[in-house]
Amino acid sequence: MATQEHYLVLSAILFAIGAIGVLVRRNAIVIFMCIELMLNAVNISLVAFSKQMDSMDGQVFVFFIMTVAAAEAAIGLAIMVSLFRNKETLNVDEINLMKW
Amino acid sequence: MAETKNMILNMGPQHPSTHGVLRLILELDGETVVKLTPEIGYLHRGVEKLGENLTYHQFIPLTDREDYIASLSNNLAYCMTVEKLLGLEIPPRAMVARVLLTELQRIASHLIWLGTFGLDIGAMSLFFYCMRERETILDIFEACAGARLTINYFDIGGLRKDLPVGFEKQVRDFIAIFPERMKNDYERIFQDNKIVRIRTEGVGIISKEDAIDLGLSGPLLRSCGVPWDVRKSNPYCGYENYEFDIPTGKTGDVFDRYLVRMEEMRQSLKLVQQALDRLPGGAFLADDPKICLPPKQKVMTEMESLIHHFKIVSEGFEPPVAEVYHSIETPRGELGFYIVSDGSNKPYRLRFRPPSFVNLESLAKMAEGKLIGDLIAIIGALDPVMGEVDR
Amino acid sequence: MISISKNFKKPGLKMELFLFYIFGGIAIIASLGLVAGKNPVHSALFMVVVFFVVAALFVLLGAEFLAAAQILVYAGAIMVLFLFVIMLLRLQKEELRNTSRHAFQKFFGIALSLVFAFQVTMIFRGSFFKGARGNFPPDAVKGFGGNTEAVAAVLFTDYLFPFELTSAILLMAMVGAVVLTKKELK
Amino acid sequence: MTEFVIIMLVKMFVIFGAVMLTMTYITLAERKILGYMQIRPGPNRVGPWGLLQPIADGIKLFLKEDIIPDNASKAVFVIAPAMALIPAVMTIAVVPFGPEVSILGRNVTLFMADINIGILYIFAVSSIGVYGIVLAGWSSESKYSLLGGLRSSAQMISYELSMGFAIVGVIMMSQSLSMVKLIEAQKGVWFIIPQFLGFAIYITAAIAELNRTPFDLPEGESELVSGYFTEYSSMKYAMFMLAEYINIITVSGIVTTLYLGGWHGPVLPPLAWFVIKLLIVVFFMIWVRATLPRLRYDQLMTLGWKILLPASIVNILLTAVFMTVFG
Amino acid sequence: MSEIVVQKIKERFPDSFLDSYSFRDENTVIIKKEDLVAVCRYLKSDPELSFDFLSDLCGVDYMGRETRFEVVYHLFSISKRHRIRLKAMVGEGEKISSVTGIWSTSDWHEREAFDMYGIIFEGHPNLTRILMPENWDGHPLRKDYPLKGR
Repeated sequence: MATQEHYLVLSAILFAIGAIGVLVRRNAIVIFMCIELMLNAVNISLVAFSKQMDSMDGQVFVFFIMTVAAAEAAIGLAIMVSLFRNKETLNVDEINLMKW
Repeated sequence: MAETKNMILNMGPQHPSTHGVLRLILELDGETVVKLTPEIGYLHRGVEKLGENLTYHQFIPLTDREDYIASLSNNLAYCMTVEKLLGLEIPPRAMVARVLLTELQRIASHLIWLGTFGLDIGAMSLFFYCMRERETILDIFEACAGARLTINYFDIGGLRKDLPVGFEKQVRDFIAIFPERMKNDYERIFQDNKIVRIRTEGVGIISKEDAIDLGLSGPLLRSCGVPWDVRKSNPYCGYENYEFDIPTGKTGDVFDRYLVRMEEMRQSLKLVQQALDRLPGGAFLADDPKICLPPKQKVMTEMESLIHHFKIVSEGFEPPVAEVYHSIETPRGELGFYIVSDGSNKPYRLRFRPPSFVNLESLAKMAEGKLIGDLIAIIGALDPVMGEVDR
Repeated sequence: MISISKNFKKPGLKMELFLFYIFGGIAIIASLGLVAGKNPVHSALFMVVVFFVVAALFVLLGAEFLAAAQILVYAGAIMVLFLFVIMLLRLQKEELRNTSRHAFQKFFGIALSLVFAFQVTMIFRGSFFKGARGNFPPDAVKGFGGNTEAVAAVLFTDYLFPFELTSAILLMAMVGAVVLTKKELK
Repeated sequence: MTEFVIIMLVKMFVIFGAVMLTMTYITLAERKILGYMQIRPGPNRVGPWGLLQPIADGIKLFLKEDIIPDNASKAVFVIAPAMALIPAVMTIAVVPFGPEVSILGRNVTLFMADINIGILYIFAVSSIGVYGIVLAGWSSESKYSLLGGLRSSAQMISYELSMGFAIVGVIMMSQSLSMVKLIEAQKGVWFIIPQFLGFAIYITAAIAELNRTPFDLPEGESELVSGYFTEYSSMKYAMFMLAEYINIITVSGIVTTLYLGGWHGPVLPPLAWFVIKLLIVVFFMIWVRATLPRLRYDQLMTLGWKILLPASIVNILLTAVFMTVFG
Repeated sequence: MSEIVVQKIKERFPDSFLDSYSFRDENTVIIKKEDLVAVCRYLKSDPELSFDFLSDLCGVDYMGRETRFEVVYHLFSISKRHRIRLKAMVGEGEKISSVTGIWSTSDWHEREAFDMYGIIFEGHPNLTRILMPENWDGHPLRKDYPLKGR
């Protein structure tokens, strides 16, 4: 039977892989994707808790996370597009000035 | 702000909607055309150079290959220029037949334009209805000259052969069915369609002054509101005693060009009707032995005609030393011929004034700043024929 | 395993554990592909696979509404946006220049994350959650007529204010995105 | 347990086989109907009245040389047609072809699965459809297909919205997301009558989702030389065609379920009614293709955002008012 | 009708007016190439003549004559409906000023005359080959260019 520990362990692993991606990758878009991955990992654990604790709050909360993640993706990509327009690159190392 | 550089798109010589081998180098910013440079010359066959090395009779078949959609108009323009050079009088039957056949050719050419214009903006079915009518016209031409596309039926001094038996009946049948076909087949499918209206109205507008300055002629110029038609301003072939009027548009956008061409088809039908009613009998070719080929049975029986026939076919004739320019109204605009003759049997210089070549020049001014969808509709409404553009 | 909670103990659900291991495996491989992928489009595709697998996990956990929403929002809209941006900017493969500082940072990043993962799993193994039980046991959910209705019941009663708040957030995001990417209309 | 699995497998083969068969003959029907609308007979050489034409097309496409442009990113280039096909086939699982009926003593439901988030599942899966086109456009490394890919992703996203809102009107009337309950709710009056505005919006948005005329901008032949699948040949090209026609069937099936009262009908057996309504909707789509020209890209966007979206919201409002007033 | 045109040109530009003749009621005026632009601007602006439409512009090669080439302008007035032919002699290698300023339709005509004859039009926005490929050597319509090509 897939107990709650299984789900939590899985979400921890996914979260860790997301964290590795954020720390290691140089391309801004891929970093952004890894953040989405971390959010998903959190979603899994939330739903697992909501099943374990017989309450719908977890699932409702995941619903809110999704809407916020969508808003964040829109803004993040908009920043990246204007960033690319200015700096012709999305390599995180080269974006180190506060003002360009 | 470093601009993401525009995309250079090559709407190459091989493209479904450039009406022939026209190449457009487009600089695109997203969907809008920033800069457009047409490139032509892919169908250049050096017709003017050939003209200088062929006798006047031998050159006639080449004129069909210029504007291959309205080949009879090309024949007419060339033959009339040579007749003007020679000062040759052509018999009334030939004159009326010429008017009748070129007007039929105008309807056929506009039908091809209408069909392909529909395809350009996506309406598939219209093409087949236009082709059905065009077939009836091509059958008439086939009865007269034996050819459907490069008809080559006019000769210096009149027609190559007399009109066939049953010609009147074929033309009368066509006149009977065409108006009804136009009203409820083309206009009901195409013109009253809301999407067609928003795809064509206000697209590719050109002002009256720009049009004249850019040398536009034909339906393009008349759609801007300039009522100039060579058949009315410098009548030839007896157009002055036919009764027809010149449709003009108001704003000069693609929809006005559509309306002008549709109205022109109706006027041409009226002309065909009048020409058919007054078609006289008599000779179909001037009988000047030096210039016009004598009839076959005379060549077989009389020695003199045999010599004339032999002389015309082998050496042709020597026109006076002079230069002459004559232009007629083809479905695409003013087609002019400028012939310089040095007295020999071959023209010294033969110059084409093709309407599509000049009209294509204005494409850049009409299409820059517009979307790709508009560009395709504008090219469609311009109706260029690449044979005529590249010569 | 320590105190297995009662509603996980349904008989004959060995199938579910088997499915869980498959989906879990795919999720981990896909996210590794995402992190290690050279070409941004390949990592985007791996990301789509992760979203699908997470949706499948939600179905296993009985949250069908969230599964459909996950596919719809994440895989259907956000990832298309990512692909759109990647295509628009015509990003090419990343040239991995391994500068010295970079290598040190890479090693350090991975080490830290692994340590973090290990600690978290240790905490979960204890599984001492004894918090107050909610009032939506599985049979109550069926009473409502399915997971979607249950989520709706809670969402539009207790969480009405945050619900309206998220619509405000979405509006702000839209306006922000448009302002950021608006080219000056010459 | 095993009997359940066997029934499921049989149902799967039957439904999948039926859809694939109708799909092939819809390609023929489209060419025949277009032909007769354009005063020409359409394919009639292969077999009597051209009935073997789809098989001939299939073999031709199968034997054609399969060209992959060399600087295309191979993996994505190969996956794209599959991604276009998967959502089309996935939605078939939920389309309710007929009610419970007893064959060989066992009562079998004439649909694969009745999940309680039916419509949401369809909506979610149809939003995946855009991947096939976007990836095809990007991976074939040619300017025309890139343009086609960009155009189609923008078009699909904007029309998904109005489609979603149009469905909301139906869900409000039927009080449930599951397709079968939805059909029961239409026992009295079909939803097309109270929800006519919603029906009009849904049909337009559905045709836009399918990339068919008058919204076939991504592969507008005259502009983009057939857009995103310019570089595709043989079987991969066939996959895109397959995806498009299966999508037509599934979308028509959904339209019959949502608006035309599924299998309700006076005298004929329910399954026959469902198929007749489905074919009527398919005929309508082919008829639209024969008459309407193509919209320009910005007109497409204005129609999607400025006309369909507000209209669908108004539709929801009206349904709400209608339901509160008439209870 | 177009005799008046020839008179008016003769009065306004006596020194640049070389010769004029008429054949089949078409009038031709030969003018010096130096003040071609002045004459054309006058023909277009004068209200009585108003030649606002340049029908055709082409080159002719009279090999053997000392000024070898000749540029022929066919002008037409849409409102007045009369025609005139202007001719200007150009020697080989000499330049003639371009009329794109007056009628923008002459842009492609002049490019074709350059492409076919090698006549150089001064002041033309981009005088490049229009019909022949860019790297083509020689000018095909010249009399000394063999019919079958080099």
